Amino acid sequence: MQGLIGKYLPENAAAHGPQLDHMTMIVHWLMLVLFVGWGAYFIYVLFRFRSGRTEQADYQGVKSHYSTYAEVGVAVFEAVLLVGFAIPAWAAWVSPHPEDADPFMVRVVGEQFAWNVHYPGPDGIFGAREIDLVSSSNALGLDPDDPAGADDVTTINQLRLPVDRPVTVLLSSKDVIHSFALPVMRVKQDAVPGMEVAVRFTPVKVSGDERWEIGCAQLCGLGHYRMRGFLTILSPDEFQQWIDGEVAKRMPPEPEPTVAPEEAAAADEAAAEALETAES
Amino acid sequence: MSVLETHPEDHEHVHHDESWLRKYVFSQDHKVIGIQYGFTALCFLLFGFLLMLMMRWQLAYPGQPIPIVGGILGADNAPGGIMLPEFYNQLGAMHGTIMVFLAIVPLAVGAFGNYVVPLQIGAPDMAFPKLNMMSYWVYATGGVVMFASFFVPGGAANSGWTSYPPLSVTATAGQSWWLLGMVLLITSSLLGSVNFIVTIFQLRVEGLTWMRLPFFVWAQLVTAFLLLLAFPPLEAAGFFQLMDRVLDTSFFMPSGLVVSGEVVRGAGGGSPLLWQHLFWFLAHPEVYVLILPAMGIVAEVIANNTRKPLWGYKSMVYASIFLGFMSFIVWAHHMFLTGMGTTISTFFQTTTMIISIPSVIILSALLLSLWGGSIRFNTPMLFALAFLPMFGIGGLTGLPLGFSATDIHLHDTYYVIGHFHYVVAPGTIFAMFAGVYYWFPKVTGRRMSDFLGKLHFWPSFVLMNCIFMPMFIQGLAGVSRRLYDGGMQYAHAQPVLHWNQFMSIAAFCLFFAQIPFVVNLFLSIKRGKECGDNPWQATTLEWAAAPSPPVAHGNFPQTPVVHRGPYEYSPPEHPKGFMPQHATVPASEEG
Amino acid sequence: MTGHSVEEIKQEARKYWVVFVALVALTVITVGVSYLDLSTGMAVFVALLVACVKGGLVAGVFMHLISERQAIFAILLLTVIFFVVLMFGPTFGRIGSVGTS
Amino acid sequence: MVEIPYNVEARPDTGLYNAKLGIWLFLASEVMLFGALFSSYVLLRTGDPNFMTIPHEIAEHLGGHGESHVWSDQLNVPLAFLNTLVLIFSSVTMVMSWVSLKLEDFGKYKLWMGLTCLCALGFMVIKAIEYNAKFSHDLFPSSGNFLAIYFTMTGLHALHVIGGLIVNGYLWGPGAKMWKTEPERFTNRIEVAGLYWHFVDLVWIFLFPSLYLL
Ligand code: HEA
Ligand code: HEA
Ligand code: CUA
Ligand SMILES: [Cu+2]
Repeated sequence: MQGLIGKYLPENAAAHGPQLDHMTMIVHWLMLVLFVGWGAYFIYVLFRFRSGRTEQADYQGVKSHYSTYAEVGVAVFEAVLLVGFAIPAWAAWVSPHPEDADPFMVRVVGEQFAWNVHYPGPDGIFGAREIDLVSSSNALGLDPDDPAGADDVTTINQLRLPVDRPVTVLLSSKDVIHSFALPVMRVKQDAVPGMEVAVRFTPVKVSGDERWEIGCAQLCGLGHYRMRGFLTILSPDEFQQWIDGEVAKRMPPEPEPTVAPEEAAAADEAAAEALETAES
Repeated sequence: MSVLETHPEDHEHVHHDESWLRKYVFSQDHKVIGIQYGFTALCFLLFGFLLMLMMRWQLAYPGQPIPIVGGILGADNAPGGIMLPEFYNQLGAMHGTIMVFLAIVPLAVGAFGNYVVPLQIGAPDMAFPKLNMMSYWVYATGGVVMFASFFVPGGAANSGWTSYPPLSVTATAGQSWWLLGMVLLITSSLLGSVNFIVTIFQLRVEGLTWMRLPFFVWAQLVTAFLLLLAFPPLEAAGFFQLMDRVLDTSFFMPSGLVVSGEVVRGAGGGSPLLWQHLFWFLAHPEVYVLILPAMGIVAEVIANNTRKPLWGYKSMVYASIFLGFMSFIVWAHHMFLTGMGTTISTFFQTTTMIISIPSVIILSALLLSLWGGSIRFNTPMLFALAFLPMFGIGGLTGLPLGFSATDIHLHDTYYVIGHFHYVVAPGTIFAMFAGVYYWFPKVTGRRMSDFLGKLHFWPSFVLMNCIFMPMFIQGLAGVSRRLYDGGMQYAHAQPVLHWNQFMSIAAFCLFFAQIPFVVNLFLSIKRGKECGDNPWQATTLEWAAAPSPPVAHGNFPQTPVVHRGPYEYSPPEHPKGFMPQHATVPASEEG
Repeated sequence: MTGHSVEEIKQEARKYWVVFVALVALTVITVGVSYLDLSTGMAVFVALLVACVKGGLVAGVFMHLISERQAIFAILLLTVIFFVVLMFGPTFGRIGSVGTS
Repeated sequence: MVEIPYNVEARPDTGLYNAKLGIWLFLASEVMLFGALFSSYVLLRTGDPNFMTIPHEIAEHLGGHGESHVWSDQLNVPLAFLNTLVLIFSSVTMVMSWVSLKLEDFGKYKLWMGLTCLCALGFMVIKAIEYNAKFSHDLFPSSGNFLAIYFTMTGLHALHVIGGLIVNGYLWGPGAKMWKTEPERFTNRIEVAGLYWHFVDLVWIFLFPSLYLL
């Protein structure tokens, strides 16, 4: 089963991933045991009690209590999974990172059909946003007059994160419900407009040459199928280098946070296309 | 006191001046209404399937012109026969809606319930025949509205069968038609459910106590309660959404939305999750509406063809009541990833696990009923037997979805699609086929061909698994549902993408596998072998106490009086025969 | 069910008028209370309490629920349970949410 | 047509005739319908801090009527109070019409049922005045979620009143013929119509404080 399920699951790059995969595995074990057990019984019975072989039906039928034991067994197993795995795993999933963890904060805002990523920059403070400022060049509606926003970095469809540092993604949506899915991180969270949810995970692997993705898992319109972003996990140094470069690009000469042209070029075609549709 | 004292003869004269229209179109006879429901629902089943075949083509061969029908879809939907994403979304939403609300529920409840329940309880008709007729015609109107919505500007609803706002509120006009259609369908179901409950409570024939009811009747009773109490919230939600769309209210629209670069200037302050709560408050009980009647049919067929009573009849009855009850308090397991805290998720996970127990009990009882039987493998029995492991797969895969932690990875992937299709397609549809083959002789007095039946069964059985099994693989790999190109863009989908073609080809073959069924159905009406009143040698009233087809008015030539439980096959005092519920002398097996 | 003799029915009718007076009085009370400066919680409590009493009178007496049959009770009990779930489920779901709005 | 058992007389084991069970089931579903509306009201009101606040633009526009910035102060309590009384009274007249039939006094029945219908009409007239006042101040469902809820709930309730009016009007007029042929069945019909009518009253009893007074 480890192999069977594991073979199809995507690669895991998150600290909490093994726990979830493990649980997926255990549940599938339970399912397999039940299915094979009942299945074997089923086939045996169909063979043994076919009318050609058993002419006289037995009014009483089964007299033993094994089935009751099996049912109780299933209930107990489910209860154990629930109490032992599912509930603690969920509690861990929704609770904040420990105080001393120094989580990396980033904001992600879904829109039809792109993921806007917003880094707070070196000051660690997100610049103010105003919905009336939203425009094609300012997808997040950042307020240019807010000093906290001067060093902010925004990207479209590119989520770069440092490895081995807890991440808190503040997730929301501008228009309709999207769902922020990072298969390799075992992360999925609906982005509901009007709500901001903190999504927490810790990447434990750099992405290197692999293409890791942000998927949109909730139907959000005609471009839902191509609302794809990219997830890049960098080593701490590389990450620092990248973000410093980005900050430098927008700091003194041009304080207005706009989308860097390099960014759009770096994003693949689909992303650019997505931006277009978002504008039209 | 006995129903016998209602004197059918006195009213004989009324029958003669019944016009053709009153007899066959606006009929108040539950049997005619049942057949109307059945035929309409089968047409919608086929229609829903055809929509899906177009989608499956697109999934397997994205961007290639659809063969055969591609040309007639119109430039707005499929220019040059190549499907547009908008159209794909319409097809998806309408496939889901049509299958659930226009095909399976009307078939399971409207057709089988209507035709069989009054017969099984010895009633001359449903309690409110006029209401019954209205229920059908409101349903038919709802169907027409849904169908017509394909032709309005912008096409049919395209926000999924779940119609989550704000997407659905900002969607094209088809969504308003969808809402209107839903209001009609809900109204129809409400009328029907009141009728069923009153019929079962009030019109049971003398001696037919609660614990002597065939399991099918119990299943229909619980189903009727689910329809009665779960549908109204969706009706309310439907009004809200309609108002959001038409009168610019903001029930589901939060403040500060920017749609396509434009700030939405509504009042705001609404909650998108409110819709989800109201929708799933209906839609979870609804899935048991899809499965309970199916279990009922399977139970009837299995008891009859094992020639022995159902094992654990009482526990099945209690389990289904409990199932019905619990189904109202699990709805938020569809919403784990909307930002749910630990307390609420613990509650809904726990109820979800609890609700799996009665399903396990019912299924175990059906499986154990086979032990000691003398099993006849005729066509209805094959479909009923196949239901068991298929429902087993569907139900078991509900478990990893039911734990919120494992649902994180699986939510909204093809794993979910696989899960519920196993329950509704090779599950419920198979049970419906079993029902058609089983009760066809009741309706026509003729049997359907067993050979064509098997020719229908085996390919369908294999192909259904070929379609839906790979979905689990894709789902585990993290492939999202509702993707117009089947996930072609995604790197993580690549290793499992080749399954799309396999599944689609299986789906096309499944279409051809239905031909023997359609041929069989229509040919047998006139050409089927005549088979007498009780071809399956059954004990329940619809077979044992009524001729096939039943008396046009009043069903029974003589109102039966019931003396025993529903499944007295091979009883100890008469091991070679069976005791019909109303009989005073045992009937014996022939041949 | 109500009694069958004429006298019993007439007595029943008198009861209806008493209830009518009570309902009017309670309506006056709710409106009156709404002009007092109660805390929100208290105001909701009083308003709903009075409404429940009034509702109980209508259902119990006008709709004969007091003397109604078991079958009806069973159905209504079920409805009341689901009603309560429906009434509070969604709101608790929101309160238990980890998101902020 | 087929004769359906227990259409008129009660079935011994349930103690009910068909229509009575039917109407109670229908009312059960109505409870869930209005339950969903109330539930939405609670969720929206507790979820949005500005739910009851009248936005500035609208408040200004309201002029003299806009001293208060709370939506519920825009609703007309005296009118609603009057409507409550009308509806309560109609409940009594309804039940009295049934009592009259039980006493086999058809003339009284006509009187009480007529009064019930008049009350329903009166309720609708008052409601229309109320709505009209809102519209003339440019207050629509789209003005804010409180008004949206107000219009939806009272509107749906008003539809129920109209439905009841139609049924009662029929039973008062053309439908009353049945008294001559099948008095018992007719009395049952009045009972069933009454159950529905009392339910409509009952819904209003909850709507009134929760919309107008809180
Ligand atoms: C008839 C329909 C039906 C039925 C019966 C069920 C039954 C169950 N469902 Fe399913 N479900 C759906 C239809 C159904 N579901 C639909 C349509 C959706 C998706 C909606 C959408 O998003 O569009 C869905 C989605 C869905 C989700 C949400 C997933 C997500 O979106 O992330 C969840 C989560 O808890 C869930 C759980 C369950 C559970 C625990 C059961 C349990 O009741 C199952 C209990 C049964 C068993 C445990 C089986 C017992 C088996 C045996 C004893 C072995 C037998 C073996 C042999 C015979 C060999 N379902
Ligand atoms: C009861 C419900 C039901 C049923 C039976 C089915 C049946 C089938 N479904 Fe469907 N499906 C849904 C409910 C259902 N589905 C829902 C709710 C969704 C989600 C929608 C959404 O995302 O919003 C969905 C989504 C869905 C998807 C995912 C699409 C996507 O996410 O993009 C797919 C993909 O393959 C699919 C495939 C199929 C197939 C191949 C069948 C086959 O099993 C069909 C088999 C049908 C037959 C074999 C027909 C037999 C007909 C006859 C024999 C007719 C005889 C006629 C006469 C005599 C007149 N379905
Ligand atoms: Cu965004 Cu799907
Ligand atoms: Cu569910």
